[in-house]
Amino acid sequence: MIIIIINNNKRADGRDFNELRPLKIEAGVLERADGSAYLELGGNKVLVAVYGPREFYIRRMQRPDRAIIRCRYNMAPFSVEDRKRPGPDRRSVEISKITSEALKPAVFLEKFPRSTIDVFIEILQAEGGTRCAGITAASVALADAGLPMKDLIVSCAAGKANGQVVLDLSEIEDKEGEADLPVAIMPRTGEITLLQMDGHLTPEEFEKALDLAIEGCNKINQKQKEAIKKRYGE
Amino acid sequence: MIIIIINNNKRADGRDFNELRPLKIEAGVLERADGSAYLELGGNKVLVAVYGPREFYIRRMQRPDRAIIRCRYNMAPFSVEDRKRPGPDRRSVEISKITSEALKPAVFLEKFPRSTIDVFIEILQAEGGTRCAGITAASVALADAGLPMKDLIVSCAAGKANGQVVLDLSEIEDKEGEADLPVAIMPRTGEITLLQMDGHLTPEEFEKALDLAIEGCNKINQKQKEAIKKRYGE
Amino acid sequence: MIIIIINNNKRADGRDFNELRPLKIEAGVLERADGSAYLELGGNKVLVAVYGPREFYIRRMQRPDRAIIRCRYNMAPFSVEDRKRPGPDRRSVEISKITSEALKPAVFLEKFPRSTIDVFIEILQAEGGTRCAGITAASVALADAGLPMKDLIVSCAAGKANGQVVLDLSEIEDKEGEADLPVAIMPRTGEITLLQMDGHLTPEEFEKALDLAIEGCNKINQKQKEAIKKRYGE
Amino acid sequence: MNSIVPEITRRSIINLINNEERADGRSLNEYREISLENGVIEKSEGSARVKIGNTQLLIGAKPQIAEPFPDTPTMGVLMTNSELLPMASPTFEPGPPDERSVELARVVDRCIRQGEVVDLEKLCIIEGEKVWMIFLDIHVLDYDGNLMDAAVLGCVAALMNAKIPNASVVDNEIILDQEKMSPLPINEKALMCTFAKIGGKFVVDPSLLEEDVMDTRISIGMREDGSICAMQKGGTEPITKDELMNLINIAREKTGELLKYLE
Amino acid sequence: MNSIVPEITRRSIINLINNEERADGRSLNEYREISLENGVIEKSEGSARVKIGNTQLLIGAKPQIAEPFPDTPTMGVLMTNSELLPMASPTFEPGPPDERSVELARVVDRCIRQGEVVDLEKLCIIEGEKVWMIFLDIHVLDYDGNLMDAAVLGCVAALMNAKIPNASVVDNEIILDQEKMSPLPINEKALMCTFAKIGGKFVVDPSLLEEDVMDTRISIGMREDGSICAMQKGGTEPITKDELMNLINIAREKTGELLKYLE
Amino acid sequence: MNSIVPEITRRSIINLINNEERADGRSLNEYREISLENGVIEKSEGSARVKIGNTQLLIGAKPQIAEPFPDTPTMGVLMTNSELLPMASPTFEPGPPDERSVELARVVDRCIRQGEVVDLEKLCIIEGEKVWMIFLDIHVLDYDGNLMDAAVLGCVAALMNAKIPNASVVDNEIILDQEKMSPLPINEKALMCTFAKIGGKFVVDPSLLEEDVMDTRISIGMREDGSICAMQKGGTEPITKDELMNLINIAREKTGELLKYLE
Repeated sequence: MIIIIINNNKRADGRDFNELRPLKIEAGVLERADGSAYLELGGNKVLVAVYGPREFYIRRMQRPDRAIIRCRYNMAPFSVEDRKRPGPDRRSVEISKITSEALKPAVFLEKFPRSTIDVFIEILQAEGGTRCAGITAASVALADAGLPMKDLIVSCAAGKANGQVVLDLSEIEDKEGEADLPVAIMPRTGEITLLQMDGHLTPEEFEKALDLAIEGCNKINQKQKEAIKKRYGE
Repeated sequence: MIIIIINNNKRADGRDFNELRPLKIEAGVLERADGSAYLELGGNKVLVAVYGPREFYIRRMQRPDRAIIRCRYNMAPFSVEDRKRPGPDRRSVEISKITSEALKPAVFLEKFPRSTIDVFIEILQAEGGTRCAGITAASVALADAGLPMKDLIVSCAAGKANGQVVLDLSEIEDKEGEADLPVAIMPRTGEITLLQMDGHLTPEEFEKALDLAIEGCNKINQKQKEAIKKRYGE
Repeated sequence: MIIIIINNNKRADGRDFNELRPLKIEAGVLERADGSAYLELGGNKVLVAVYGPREFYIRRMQRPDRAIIRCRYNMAPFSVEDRKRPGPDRRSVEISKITSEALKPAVFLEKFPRSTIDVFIEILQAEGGTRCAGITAASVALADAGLPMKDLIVSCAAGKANGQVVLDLSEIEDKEGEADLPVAIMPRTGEITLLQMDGHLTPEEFEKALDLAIEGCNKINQKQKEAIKKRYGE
Repeated sequence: MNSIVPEITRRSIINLINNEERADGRSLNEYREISLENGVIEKSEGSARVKIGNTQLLIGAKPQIAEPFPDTPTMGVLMTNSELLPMASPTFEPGPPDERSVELARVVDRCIRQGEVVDLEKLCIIEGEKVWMIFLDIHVLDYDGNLMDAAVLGCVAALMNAKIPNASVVDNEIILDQEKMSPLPINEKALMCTFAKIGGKFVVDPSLLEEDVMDTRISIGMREDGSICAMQKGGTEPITKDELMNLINIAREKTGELLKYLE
Repeated sequence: MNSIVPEITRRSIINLINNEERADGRSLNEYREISLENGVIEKSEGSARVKIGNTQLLIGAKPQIAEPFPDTPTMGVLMTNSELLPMASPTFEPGPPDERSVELARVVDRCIRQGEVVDLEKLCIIEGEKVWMIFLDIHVLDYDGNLMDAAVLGCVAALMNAKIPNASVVDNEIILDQEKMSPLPINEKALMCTFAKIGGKFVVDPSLLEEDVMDTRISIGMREDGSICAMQKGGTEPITKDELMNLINIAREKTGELLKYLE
Repeated sequence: MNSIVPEITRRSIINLINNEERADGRSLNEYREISLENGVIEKSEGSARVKIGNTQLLIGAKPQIAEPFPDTPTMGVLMTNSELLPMASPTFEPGPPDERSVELARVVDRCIRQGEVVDLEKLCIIEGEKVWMIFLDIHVLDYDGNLMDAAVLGCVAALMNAKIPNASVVDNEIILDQEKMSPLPINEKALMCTFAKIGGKFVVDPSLLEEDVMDTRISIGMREDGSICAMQKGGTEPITKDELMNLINIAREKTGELLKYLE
């Protein structure tokens, strides 16, 4: 009987329902970019470069009173089991859009009128949860670029798998699970800057998952701060 | 013997050789567009929106002494038996070109230097004769947009099917017939602004078909005027 | 025994190891272009048009102190055994790039700041060695356009086939041979402006092939000069 | 992207909403007038025209025989595509789908797929080889805000009125009987309710003018039983958890209202 | 698009034509010098080089084995493609075919298809499965007006000199015998005659300068017997029925002249 | 393309090199620090990360079953692709590969193919029908010059550490045994050495700053035995034969040094 209970609570990879996969964040890993970060979360390997603020030569899209943030989320052809054809697809176009919206509230964009801040997110290896990993790393890269920021956006997913609400879905939980809820927050205020849901949850399960995701975000935020501290000293 | 004669003169859908399919035209059917029109001709359902005159931001293509007319003829993916892939193909590129040339003589373009008038023709359902239907509806939409016009361009096809010269080919007559002759005219002068021919006709048959098409245009022109009257009152 | 020696030295098409295929060059063959040339080398048929110096409307790519040379190498769909799909592929993009680099040293670009010189190379029939044929003809077309030139760039390949270092590989020698070495030179100084190698050569074989290619270039250069003389008289 | 609204208009919209009023006279949680016509395109196996206020969409549902995805060999396939036609707004341009169009199609697709509207298992013809693929084409004709809710409503309606020919397999060949048309196997109904946050308050079913001044957008997809099947935040301002949980309650009520149009 | 011609040049061209004269000395109904060379590209199964005045085109006809269209299972396929090479004119740009290029290819295709130049039924190899597909590639090398007539003439010539290998079917496999080459099954000849309306009068075979100032363009495709197989109006000014019927008579005579180049 | 370097920087780089010195303290024939890590992407059957100075590339080698080319029915296929990611340099832009990216991929491909690094004959599964196709994807992460040498080194390393499943053929069906993974059949090693000509002298392994001011570039691909398998000149200034023969000697020595990283 005891064994069954353990089976119910522990997950296929042995994690507790509220346990993150192993996480590693490093700031300032590239030379050419103005800011950069590298992140590993379980088998996910994500590299982010930030360029800017720089001049935006498409005049029609300049904003006279602030900078714009453009994100490009891209999966390397070798990042997944079956080689991915290079170039954007509909999934990466959507993720690029919501990533840029999730990051905007954190940066004092009004300090850089008419400019652009370009965020390039490369998924070098994908194992479930790459969009959250990309946002978390992008935020560190923005800080590494020396941009004035209100807070470090941090992102994490919760979801439902095998009937249980769990944190930070693995690749298999993502594929075979009942629901996925990627969230990004500004940790200082707890406000939500990214929210998507895909699956099937009752409102109660939804609230539980949301709380779990926010808890996960807060844990990851510690690692973000450490990475920045390590790069720039105390 | 009488039956045979009837068979020769009536068509598969029961129409006389010089009979149009049921026709309905309505002006002013969209909110955002500057002008619009909806047309049904048999099973054809066509919606047209006009925007402009508006500024043309591709400076290289502006005309210093007049407006240009740009047309985009587009078939909805669900408009035909087998789903059509979205986006322009060679057929729609050609139709867009000749449609814009057919409409130009009717508008006082010299009143709007450096601007563009954009005509968007959506084929919601196609049943033979969509290019003519599009031109007829576009002309009503141009009038609905309040553009100063010399005349209402009107378009209709004639052709040859089952050895007989007939008006307004149905889908099956278009596909299996011997010739198709889409024509557009300026009804006040009878001058021709669109002319294409695809098939096989002697010069005598051609003349007969041309006369029939012009006769059809004149009938349709009445419906165009009614639609505009209905929209704006007497 | 004598037969064997002949077999070793003569090639499948009967040429000596240092013998070019029949060559014909004509300058000034097109009306619209500012300069043009037609070249046949064996079964290769190449037409080149030059436009310019003309204004370069992409301001971002203008050079304030000189003209740029843009080349477009293109194979006609009917130029090869199996029809080639129209439009650029990776091979033609690379050849266009190195062709433009090979031609640049010959033209006094600094005389035409902010302009572009466009070189369009059409391969009407391909039989091995089209990139060299294109450069040789392009140079004549540049001269025909009246552009001030330091020298006539001339191009020729050598290579290794059937174990032998030979000049001007035929289509079959190119496909089945051991190495291909396309070279372009400025004949007055003997300096090399194009150099590629694809295959397998010892440094000694490489030197032998390079000498042979340069010898071939010098022969072809005579024909270039004759073509220009014929066009403009002495 | 969206037009830039003069500051004075912006202010006036926000002031109204702060007084629980809206420019078109609606209350904060009120939809505009909705109309839904089914089967408007006879050549399309399923179709619907939806209007929410002046927003107008036409949706076609077309089946096609195709191969299943390798990881779901016994399931039919749903393909959702959207075109923001240049006819519908001066800000839409011809060309391949931009990010707004892609987001619309993908969110609608998730809502319908996760809402389990169609029983995809019943669309298998030969396991691992041939299944029905249903194309949902969202044709945006007139754009006055809130495309998401209109698109989901229209897509579900088009699926509900679609008829596919009977497919039988004889000697591994598929025979389609155009005489025997059956409705698609409909499982559930799912609908979407979208909110805009403007000046600190949320309004349901934002008009274009409201979208132009909104700080953030939340779309919530729900099944008939009030369970959640999709959610998407848009816009560049954050929201709080309390706000979100409150919106879920309102969405439950509102999707209940929308359901009536499907009867 | 076309270059903008100075008003003074425009005036002078119109004045000449009003006096029944043309800038290059031709009469109104006179073609420029025409030359046609066959088989100029040995690697192409059929080919032709056409010059009308300074306009120069190269056409290749290449057969390929392909599937027939589902609605014509016993007919071969004709595919006509054109490239307005940037080499041919300072106004042509590299890139995918623009509307002028698409119109040229489609009008030529209709003229040859409806002229029944090739007996497509004879290009069937296995009914419903394999047929010959003939690619006609129109390569525009030098552009001095009237591409339509030159393209149709060159395409018909390339089809007439094309040779395809004998295809036999053994055990449902196609065997091509490159030793036994046969000409394409040529049925009819079709040609096109193009007019430009300038200052109220029509001229045949417009040069580029004339095209630049013309109000409208009419191209008429005819078979040997004077029946009409294609027609296309271009340009932005209208024409009358009487003008048109008159042009058909002239086209009959002119296509008769063009026919001689095909002998 | 490359950034435009201020004249004063240009002068100073040239002056240094004229004195046999370089901005980063290297001698003319000295590579920057090189690091090579194998198997860094577990999901990719082969992978390597290369750094030459601050230039950083990630290469993945992924096998896939495909059809052979018709003219080489018993040979596997190598496909080399490169992406100059906008992450790697402010001068790289998103979008389809530009001419620099195409040249990189094609030169690397030729060097590896002609260097006979992989025994492609051993990658045949069913003659004329199925072979292994190996995709080499060059992902440029950080660009500080000399992509060619880094890419060839990384590609050879990724091929050397790649493992493919055992493929057997039963009843004309291919069975892949993911339990039995074997290394690729490696035949030879090939490496590339690149020189930049600056102010009349040649330097090996140019940095980005050196590339920005160089007149010409020569890349030489060599096998272990010092035979040449690829060569590519870039840049717009000519070189002489004597210079070239001298560079071949230096390349022999330098590729010998690079070889050690593959052990």
